[in-house]
Amino acid sequence: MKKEMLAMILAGGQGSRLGVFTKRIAKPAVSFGGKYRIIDFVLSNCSNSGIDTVGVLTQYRPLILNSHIGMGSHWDLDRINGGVYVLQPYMNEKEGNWYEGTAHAIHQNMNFIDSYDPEYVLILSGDHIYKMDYSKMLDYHKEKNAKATIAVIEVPWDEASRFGIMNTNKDGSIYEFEEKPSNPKSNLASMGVYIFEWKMIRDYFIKSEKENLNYDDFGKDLIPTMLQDDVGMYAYPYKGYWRDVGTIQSLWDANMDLIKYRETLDLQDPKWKIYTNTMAMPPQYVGKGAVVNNSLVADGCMLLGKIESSVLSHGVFVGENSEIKDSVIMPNVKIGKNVVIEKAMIGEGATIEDYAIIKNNNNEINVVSEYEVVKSQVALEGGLK
Amino acid sequence: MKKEMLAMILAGGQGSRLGVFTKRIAKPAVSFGGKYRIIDFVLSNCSNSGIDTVGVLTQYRPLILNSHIGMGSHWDLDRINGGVYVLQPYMNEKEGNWYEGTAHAIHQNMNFIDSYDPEYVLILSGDHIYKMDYSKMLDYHKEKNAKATIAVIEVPWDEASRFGIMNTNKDGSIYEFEEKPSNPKSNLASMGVYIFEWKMIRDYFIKSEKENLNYDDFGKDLIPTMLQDDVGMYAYPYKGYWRDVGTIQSLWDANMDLIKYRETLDLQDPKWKIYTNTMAMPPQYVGKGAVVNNSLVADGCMLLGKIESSVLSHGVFVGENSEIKDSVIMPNVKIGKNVVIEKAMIGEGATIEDYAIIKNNNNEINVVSEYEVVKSQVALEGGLK
Amino acid sequence: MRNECMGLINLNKKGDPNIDKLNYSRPIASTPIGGRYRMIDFTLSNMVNSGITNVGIFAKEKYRSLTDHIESGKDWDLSRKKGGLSIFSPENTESQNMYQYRKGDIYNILSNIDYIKKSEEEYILVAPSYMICNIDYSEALKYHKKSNNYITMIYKNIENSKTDFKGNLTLNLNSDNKVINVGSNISAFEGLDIYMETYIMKRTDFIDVVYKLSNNGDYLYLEDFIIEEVKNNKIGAYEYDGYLKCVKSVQTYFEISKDLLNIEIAKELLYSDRKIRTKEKNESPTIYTETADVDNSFIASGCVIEGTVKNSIIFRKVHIEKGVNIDNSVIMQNCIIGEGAQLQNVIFDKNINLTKRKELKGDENYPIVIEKNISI
Amino acid sequence: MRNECMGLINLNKKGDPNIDKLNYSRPIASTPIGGRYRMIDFTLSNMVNSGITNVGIFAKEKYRSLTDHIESGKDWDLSRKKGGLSIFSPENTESQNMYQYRKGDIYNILSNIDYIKKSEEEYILVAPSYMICNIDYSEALKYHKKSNNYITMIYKNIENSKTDFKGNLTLNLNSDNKVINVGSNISAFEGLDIYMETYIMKRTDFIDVVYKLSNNGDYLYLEDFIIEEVKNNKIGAYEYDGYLKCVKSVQTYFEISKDLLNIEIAKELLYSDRKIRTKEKNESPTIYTETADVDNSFIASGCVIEGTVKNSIIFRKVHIEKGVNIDNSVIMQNCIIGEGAQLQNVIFDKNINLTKRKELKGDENYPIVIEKNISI
Repeated sequence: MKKEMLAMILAGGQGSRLGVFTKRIAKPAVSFGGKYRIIDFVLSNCSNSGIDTVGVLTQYRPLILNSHIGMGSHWDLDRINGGVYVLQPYMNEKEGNWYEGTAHAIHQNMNFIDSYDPEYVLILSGDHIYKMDYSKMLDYHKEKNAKATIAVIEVPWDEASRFGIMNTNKDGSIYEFEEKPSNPKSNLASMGVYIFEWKMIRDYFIKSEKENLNYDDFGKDLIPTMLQDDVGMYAYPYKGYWRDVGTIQSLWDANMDLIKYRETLDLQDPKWKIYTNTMAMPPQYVGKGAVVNNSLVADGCMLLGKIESSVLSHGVFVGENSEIKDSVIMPNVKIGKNVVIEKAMIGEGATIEDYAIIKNNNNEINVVSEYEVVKSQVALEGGLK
Repeated sequence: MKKEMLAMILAGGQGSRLGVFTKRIAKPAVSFGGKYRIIDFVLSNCSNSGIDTVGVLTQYRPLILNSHIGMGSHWDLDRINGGVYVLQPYMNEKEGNWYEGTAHAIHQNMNFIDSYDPEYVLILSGDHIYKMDYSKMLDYHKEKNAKATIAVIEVPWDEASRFGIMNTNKDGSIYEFEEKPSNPKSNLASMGVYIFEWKMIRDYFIKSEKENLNYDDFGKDLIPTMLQDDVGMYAYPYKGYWRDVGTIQSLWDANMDLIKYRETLDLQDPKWKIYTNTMAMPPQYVGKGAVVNNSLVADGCMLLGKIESSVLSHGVFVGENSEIKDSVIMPNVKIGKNVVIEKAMIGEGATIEDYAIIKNNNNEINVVSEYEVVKSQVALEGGLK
Repeated sequence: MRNECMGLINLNKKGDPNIDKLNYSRPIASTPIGGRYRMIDFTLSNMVNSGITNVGIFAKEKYRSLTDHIESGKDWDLSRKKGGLSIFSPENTESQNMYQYRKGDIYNILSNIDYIKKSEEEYILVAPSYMICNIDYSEALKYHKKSNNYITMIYKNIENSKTDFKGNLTLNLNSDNKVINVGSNISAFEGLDIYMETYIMKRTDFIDVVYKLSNNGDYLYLEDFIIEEVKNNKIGAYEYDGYLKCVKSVQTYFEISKDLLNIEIAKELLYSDRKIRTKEKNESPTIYTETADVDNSFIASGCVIEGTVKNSIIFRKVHIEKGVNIDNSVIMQNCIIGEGAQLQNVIFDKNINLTKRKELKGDENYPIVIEKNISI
Repeated sequence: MRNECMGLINLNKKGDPNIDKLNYSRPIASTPIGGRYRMIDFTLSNMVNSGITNVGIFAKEKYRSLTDHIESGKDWDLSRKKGGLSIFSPENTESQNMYQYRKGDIYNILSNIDYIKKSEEEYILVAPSYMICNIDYSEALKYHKKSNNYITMIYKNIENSKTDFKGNLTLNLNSDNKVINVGSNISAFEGLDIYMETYIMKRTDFIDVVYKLSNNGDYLYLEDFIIEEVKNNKIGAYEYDGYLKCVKSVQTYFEISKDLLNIEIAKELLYSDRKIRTKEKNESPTIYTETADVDNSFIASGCVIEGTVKNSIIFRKVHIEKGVNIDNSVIMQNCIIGEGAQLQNVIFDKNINLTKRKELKGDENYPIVIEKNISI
């Protein structure tokens, strides 16, 4: 069944910079924004862009990611021809190969891609928060007659040296790619969103295999090689909200952004819905004497305390006289009475007992692991664990 | 979500004895009986027995198995709590482990099983053809107060030395297990269907891990150990049709069995349906001058030749004046005009050109690979490739 | 492991209850309740949570909202190859013209009796949509099997029956918990045993009854038959002792909405392990802005709360603008409450657009009901 | 990539066609055809195969068989969050009482106009269920967009129009393929352009027309409006040149059943890459025993064939016992044809149990139709 373009989402990494939150689950499956998991954003983008065939590449603790995605029906991706597939490493007649890098993971799934005989392949990261219409990027790719198109976003000049920077000609073609340049020539950072002509990239994989070139990574190996080969690579300028949530700090920041009503990412826009595998939960109950301000609260919460500038995920209980501020509370966390939580991220299913205090004085983010139990009166000082 | 019993289907092997039919796909995904894949029988047994949570363990070329099973809706296994999950090897924080054996595969998925907190675990093979109500076996297991129950079937005495034989006391308890004994004491062969108390087997896994015991295989390691430990192991006698289809010969035999109308395995019994992921195909067309006898024919066939004692899978085309006898034609095979096929198995999507002859004189099974093209007038002599 | 009881939700009962404007265009079964549910979600979820996987809904009319709500039954895990969920209505049947002159649930069931005949479960449990509770029917089934009753009727003993459950059927029981007679609650006595209009019997007996009654024409409604059958001493009763509300008027609807704000009742009904399931809508979490002031209220997802909400139930995707004061009210899905509005003791149906600075005030016992899809 | 056209299947047309006993309890749209399909599968699959992912079916009555057949639309890949499949009927609507005195498709559409209004596609394609063909509507849509027609009507030029398509509407076209007038095929001329009762227009124009017509009361049926509108010279036509059959009588039903046995027609209609999808039933493959003798026939799955079948169409799960002779017939789902029976020129509806050694013979042009669920 021929497809014009299919999407491959790189969701493989453990995401060790997310520390305690990725002990049990892969980074793209980490809870976000009250009721979502990080990968919901790219999956919803695919669905909203009219892409109906998606491969999700993963090899690290895939159980939760697998059951979250299911057949993709929540993203309208359960389709007779196409749909969403979680692609893990497998054995062939000779051997089994773990994914050695972003490009290697795609390479290992050549058969899957070939079975749809696509013109184009869209490569995405599973851990970015943004809304983007990939069909418009494809239009641009076709208009430029490009072989490769990389989405770029303008970052502040003083931060540019933290990104992969694309240096472009006037027509948008890329003449140079610099990874974290100390003296950036441009402020166009790669978003890790690529459209390739499938035939071209397929030839690179076959060459890599034959000649043992180990084109395992897009950023380090393949893109520099393509630039050298002058295949025709263009930068597609994207404007809008975009965040990489690969660290504790950036995950907290992006959660806090959502609180700002309609200023950053509008989760309520009916034209670009963010879909997820919804849990069946009762409505949220705000109790007598409770206070909730400046916050995002999901279904199934029972709030008897004071909540300020926080994100509360589904199934959270907050006891009387507890105060929560500037924090991200992940699903099904139970918080007792008279608890104080400030600038913290509390992992799924954790229990915070009565009178516990989670705060510190050096403005770092306090972290509590999934299913951790924080005892009464025990203050976690010192921030990041 | 607590479950009384969940099923784990071992579908891992390449099944190298099935030769050309498992180049692209795992053994349990091989086409069978006109419209099924081998694994449909155990999956349907689970569904018909009221089991709603099933893990399918695989690591060899899982793509077709994965897309065949999907969310399990075809087997009524797409459930809010439970359902069917394909479980491939994955990486944890330290390393990735391929499955080293039947027990090791279960061991690697302890987290999955624990999440349902079951009393019992049912272990099944993905490559057996039979109909069995596992809920009755569980009743027996409970009645006997067993820790482990193994389903056994009486085999002819002269074939007993080809099987794993259970020697039992009068009360059904097993006192000895002999793998392919030269002088069998009983003709009760293990069907590879086990019910274990989960807590017990879990303890064995933990012990194996701690003490480096490598309990990797049920037949070789775990069952002998349990017998030695005298845990309470019983044989559950099963009567009825049962076939292991692990070789070319047995796969052909089992297909031929289906032709015998209601004598072996009744595929039309509404009380024990065999479900599959049905392909949307038109009805079969039997053309002018065509002859079809003693055969099983699936949807989407267009038959203009002569068919005798054969199984024709969906989407097969047979041209005029062609003669097919004693053969299994897998899905979407195109057979031209004036072809002769006798005692053959033709793999999915193969093309047999006009005037080709596939037969031999030594009564062996002729085999044509998936997607192979057999040229005109070329006779494949010599049977098994 | 395999199932022994099927469920039948009867929406075609005698004396159709009615919640005023809320039931102009929908049956009571699909009336929104509790912030994100429809009435029928309770009976439906109770059945599923009790292990019933084959449920037939016998509807009457205006059931478009019902089919929209339930779809394939997937959200209740009832989208199945075997059993699952089926909706029948007098109009939507193959033999629609055959019994057109006969009203009553018996003929509706008769028209679709094949469905019940081809089911394989041994027992059938029949329940209405407006008895709101979180009950484990499997306990009642166990009791029924042990008791050898022909029919087991489920009831609850009500302490304040002078004020609650007015007009409901009551059971007159002997010391064996056999039903001696059925009466009505005329608000004269306390402590009555209120019949929950829910009963269990053998599936084959049920089919026999439907055949016999439709052939004889003695009764048009099943309940009438049971009430008479009581005399034959084969009917027993099972006592339920959890929270129960019979919602069939504006007053009872308003009462249960207040009951839900009692955290103990909410925990029993909605936060139990026996989850009440409903159609999933995938709304975003609710946003509380700086000016939000919410107290003792249920708020569904997808809302934006900028104003003050007390003692109220707010459904999905409601926008409560700045300066709004809402007290003791129920605001259904998709309403927009404009800046500065003052609302007390009101029930707003779906899609109401209240412009700025409006004031509406009902009485605690007679709330104002506003019908859906209007602008004020 | 995203879709620009929605589909509307209109089952509420003027002059309801009728296939005798086959339509006693089902609309023509859900009449079984071709061994495993229902009539509507063709239009529905054509829409899906043309990239349409938002389809509304506007039904009339007796549509239980239709909802059973279509369920969530999953088998046509139309079970979607956005768009997908919706079934509307005059009875099954929230505002059922509002237009009850008005017959005609316009009021049925008006009652559910919100569905069309909230759709986002630019165009709407309207088609009936009984024009059987395998057509790529996207080509017609391309033509419509290029031509700037207000409405584009789809037609086919019929060589033998004296004998085929009797009574169908014909288009009178000018050299630009604009429609000058609409007439009827009175079987007097060959080579007429037969209107396929399928047209494309802008969705917003369609809504305007529905509003205007229901307000003015000029017409009750959309088709009447279009026929009049032709005079304004804004309507063009698109020519389809594949196989077409208008199935609306026993004769045409029997004719298409014979047509399907023409391998070229079967390949075009059923074995094309543009697959005709239907509800999947998961039957086993069909068993042909030693005594089976089948020639020039379509056989669905789940059958057991022990007898002789020639020039016939056999649906799913039919058992043809030994010594049976079937010629030139259509046998629908679940029939049992007892030993030694002789059948010629018959159409058997579902679930007929024919006991041993019966003989039934119709004429080639007037086949005998036997209604479903009976024993002979």
